[in-house]
Amino acid sequence: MTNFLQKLFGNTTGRRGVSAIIVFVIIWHVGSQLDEWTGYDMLGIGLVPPPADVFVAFLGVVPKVGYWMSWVASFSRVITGFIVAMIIGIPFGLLLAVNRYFRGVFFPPFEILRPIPPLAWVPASLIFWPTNEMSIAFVTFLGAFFTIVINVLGGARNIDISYLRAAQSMGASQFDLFWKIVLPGTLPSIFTGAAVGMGITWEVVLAAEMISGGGTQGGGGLGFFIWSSYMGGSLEQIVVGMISIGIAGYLSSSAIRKIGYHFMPWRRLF
Amino acid sequence: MAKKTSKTAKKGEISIKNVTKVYDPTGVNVMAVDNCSMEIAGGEVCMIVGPSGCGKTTLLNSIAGFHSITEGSIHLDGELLCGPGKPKAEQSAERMVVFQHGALFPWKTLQENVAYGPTVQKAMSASEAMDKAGHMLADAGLGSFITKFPGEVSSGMARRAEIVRALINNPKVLLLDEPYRAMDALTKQIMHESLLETYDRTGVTIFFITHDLEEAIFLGDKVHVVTTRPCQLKKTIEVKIPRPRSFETQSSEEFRKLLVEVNDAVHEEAVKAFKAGEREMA
Amino acid sequence: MSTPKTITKASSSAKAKKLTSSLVELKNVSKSYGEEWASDNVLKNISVEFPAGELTVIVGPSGCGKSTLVNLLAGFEKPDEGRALIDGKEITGPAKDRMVVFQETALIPWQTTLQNVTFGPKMRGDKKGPSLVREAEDLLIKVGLGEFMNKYPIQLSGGMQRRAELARALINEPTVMIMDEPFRGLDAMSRSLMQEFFLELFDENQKTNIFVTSEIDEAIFLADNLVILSNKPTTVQTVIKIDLPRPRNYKMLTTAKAFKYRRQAMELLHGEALKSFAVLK
Amino acid sequence: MSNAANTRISEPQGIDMVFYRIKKNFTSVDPYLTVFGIFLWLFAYWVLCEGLQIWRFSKLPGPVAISKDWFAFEPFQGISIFTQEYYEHIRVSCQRILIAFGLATGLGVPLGLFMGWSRKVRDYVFPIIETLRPIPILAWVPLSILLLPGFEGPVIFLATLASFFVTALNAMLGVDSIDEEYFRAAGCLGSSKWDVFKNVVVPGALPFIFTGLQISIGVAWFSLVAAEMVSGDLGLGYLIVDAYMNNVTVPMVIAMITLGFIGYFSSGCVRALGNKLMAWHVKELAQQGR
Repeated sequence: MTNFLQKLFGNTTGRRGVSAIIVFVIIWHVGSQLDEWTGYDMLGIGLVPPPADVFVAFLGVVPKVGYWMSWVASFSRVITGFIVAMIIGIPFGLLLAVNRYFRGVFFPPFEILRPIPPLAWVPASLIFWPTNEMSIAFVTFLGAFFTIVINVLGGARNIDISYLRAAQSMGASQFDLFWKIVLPGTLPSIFTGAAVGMGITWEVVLAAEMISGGGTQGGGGLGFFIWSSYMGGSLEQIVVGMISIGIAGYLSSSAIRKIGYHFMPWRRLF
Repeated sequence: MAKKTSKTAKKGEISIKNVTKVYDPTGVNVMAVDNCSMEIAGGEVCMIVGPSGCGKTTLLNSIAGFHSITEGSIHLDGELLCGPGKPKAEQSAERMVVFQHGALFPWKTLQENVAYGPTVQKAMSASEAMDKAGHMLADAGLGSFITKFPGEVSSGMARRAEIVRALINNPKVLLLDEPYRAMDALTKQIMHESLLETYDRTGVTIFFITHDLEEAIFLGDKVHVVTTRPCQLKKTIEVKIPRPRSFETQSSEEFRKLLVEVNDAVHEEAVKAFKAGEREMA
Repeated sequence: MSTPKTITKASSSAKAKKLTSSLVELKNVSKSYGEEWASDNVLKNISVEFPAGELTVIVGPSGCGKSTLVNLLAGFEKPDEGRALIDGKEITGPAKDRMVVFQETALIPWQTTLQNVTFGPKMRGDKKGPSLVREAEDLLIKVGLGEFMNKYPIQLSGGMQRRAELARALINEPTVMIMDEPFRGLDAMSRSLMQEFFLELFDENQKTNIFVTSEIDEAIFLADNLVILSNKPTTVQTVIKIDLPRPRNYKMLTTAKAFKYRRQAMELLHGEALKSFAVLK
Repeated sequence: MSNAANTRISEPQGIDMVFYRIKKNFTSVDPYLTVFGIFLWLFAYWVLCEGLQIWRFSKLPGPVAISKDWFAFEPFQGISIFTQEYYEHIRVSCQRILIAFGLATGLGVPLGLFMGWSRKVRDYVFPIIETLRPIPILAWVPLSILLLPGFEGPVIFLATLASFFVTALNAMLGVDSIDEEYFRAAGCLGSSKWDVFKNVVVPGALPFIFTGLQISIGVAWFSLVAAEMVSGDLGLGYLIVDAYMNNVTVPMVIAMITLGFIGYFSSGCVRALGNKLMAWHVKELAQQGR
């Protein structure tokens, strides 16, 4: 702990960062109260609840089971979609990279579908899939899928040819080339893709929860938490929801970093 | 002493006195330069030879004004660059650096690159500077490449253009930091001949860092061999081969004898540095 | 054509297991690459012989197609015309009898030094288990990397990476070693130390060595035979027999005899280099 | 055996070069594979949705139904290339993107450049950005609806916010990526601070800035569609939801495809602009054979 504090305050960067955030909170507070104090609204943020109220609201929801259930619901959606996208996306991307004919046939349709924003698929998937839950999972999957495939493909095609040649002249078979060279060589891009894909997944889950009204069958989720706070007119809870999602997103991307760190020992050394 | 052109009387005399530089990047003091002194006469080609990572570049950086020095002083033509009470020299166009990896701005054409200095110094108008740059590049044999970007020409051409960019400012001193390191021997040979030709024309003082011994002898008036870290002067060897020099010079008996002399001095340091390097990695 | 010679040189190393080396030949080889009109990029009618157990250095100006030559010898590419032969048999593809040490280091970054060295035998399955590991460790100690076996390539200095790569090649017991400017990018001093180290290894193993470089000094220091290429199109200009005694050390480069070779090579190559730069003046 | 090594072919010029490239392209198998791939995909789509109508695919409009409506003078389900409404939606979405992307670029690029250039600016601003960035853009939806007036405000705000973060961070990374030696060289040549900013910082960061802008325009479309779907009165995102609410599926798919096209086109525009501004970068890459 002392170590952490020292890191934070021991140098100029840390001190400046902390003071910047303090100033930010003060401006937030002043901005939200300005209307009350002077009668002038500051750039429309007069409606934002002051930080103290948000904190109180936060304390209010923390003991509630429903709040934590929304965490569980959102997380399980994100993870389902994300994992399915990894399971399908990585082999698909690798196949695109190693086989010219496969790439020739499947890459163009993939490129045609890729620019369509994932959320545009929401209504179509609501129509297609029998349950709400399945359609949310499908759109989540799409969000991560395109990013992961593109990264895997790029990573695998950028592997230095001299590694392949070296392995070949030492007598490695096609099978070995794939497992010992292509796959580990692609790992860094797989993790980059996963990190970006994770961000998109959160966006998509939120939107899907808001649009489909989540609560009917699926049991809320953080997106629905925000949406219902909005419907109920509780501004403090909206901000609480935003912060919660921020934390959730941060947790999941650091989890990916941790896993990447574990799987790629040679990358730690930079 | 080598033949000098007359217009360079007392210009670019550098005197380095008892310079010491201590780095403190991670709380552990690292001594890069230890009490190093040398005198460089105006219009001299001074070659600094030593193992890599020994602190030669630190010396160059403190002359150029990129780094501060811890102790000692550096004077240029009697004027204090840095010393007691003034740890860091200011950067100025009188001391031009040619960098190891090349620092032509990749987003400007060769001509724009060369014209950049006089333009920002407001020494010339933009169009004058472009004109002059065009002429100087043509003189250096780059006439048909002036509208190319550095990324489009070979590394040899880029390096020539970089020297032209330095010279257009009429610097007192040219500081070269292993500029030909990444080139193969044959390209290097051509580059050396071109640099010598430039030197014979301008007589500018040259401070040249290298660890290529033949390069050092072929180009230099004096070869300063420095020790592995911390950098100290180990031996100074005068090269009395007359100028202009040509590539045949390099297979002369005189050249060979000098090479033996420098080689002996350096090889010992190289082995030391190599072992120290291995120890550091472990 | 000459038959593969038996090794007549005094082999100082009694402990070398079996001295196997092969004769490699290129017969009237031509090869072009790139767009059809860029006909500078060709090897034209190259015939050269790399005698068994000797160190042959190929030297030429940069961009003259030396790397293509390496690719042909290694079997990564096939000649358009002519034949590339090893011990009289056609080279059909990469194989473990010809190991290549690359210009840019090709140590696999996600394997430790030891894993890199054991990679080849493991893939082929011809050596296994503890005996393989012991052999690899011995080799690494020999190249001075005893303390670095469990480090990743990125943790090694340039010189160490090259030595690790040498060890990785040697464990496959090739009969031919092909070195494609292996010391390029090292600074002049580490380079001269690596050259001496490399010669020690060579004196011990006596494999057929094909060494490509663009440094004349390096070439003369190492070579038994010096093959000088000329540029545009690439052909063999001269082959010089370098008759300096072995074992060699750095002082030998400054002897009068070495200087004579140097002058000879330089005169030939300077012309070639100017030809590459002809565009300038 | 070919005789390529001995024959000299002169480099084709102008139009001949174009023909040469085309000929070369069609002698390879790739274009045929592409056509085959697209055809295969369309065919599978048709079989599933219209041919066999298996499972729930029957609920989705197939390629025949879509193209029939899309190119009809009097579309069955309301939207076609001949209806005014279709273009109105496109216009509104594009206009919003232009404003949002312009705002984000105008604010993000300078801020990013200053963050990269000045230690002080970075120390103060970067922590705030990093604190706000993990919050997904869509979590801002309710707040922005409440705080900003009208339909336009929230929609544009969300798209701007999304692309602002990407743009600013990439501009900052761009400055980080500039080699220290360029700053030193500029210093040696006698540049003032402003000269350095103009001649080193801005051009040096351009490649990263444009990588950022490419991502940023994608992100802007992404958030715009989301925002239009949640709150909006017009625009392609709204069209999708509106069609869904009214149980017409064809306009929904038409809007999706249109979004794909426009999205692709807009990132193509950004790329083209980048290549135009960074001729040096393009040529450098070409020289390295990439």
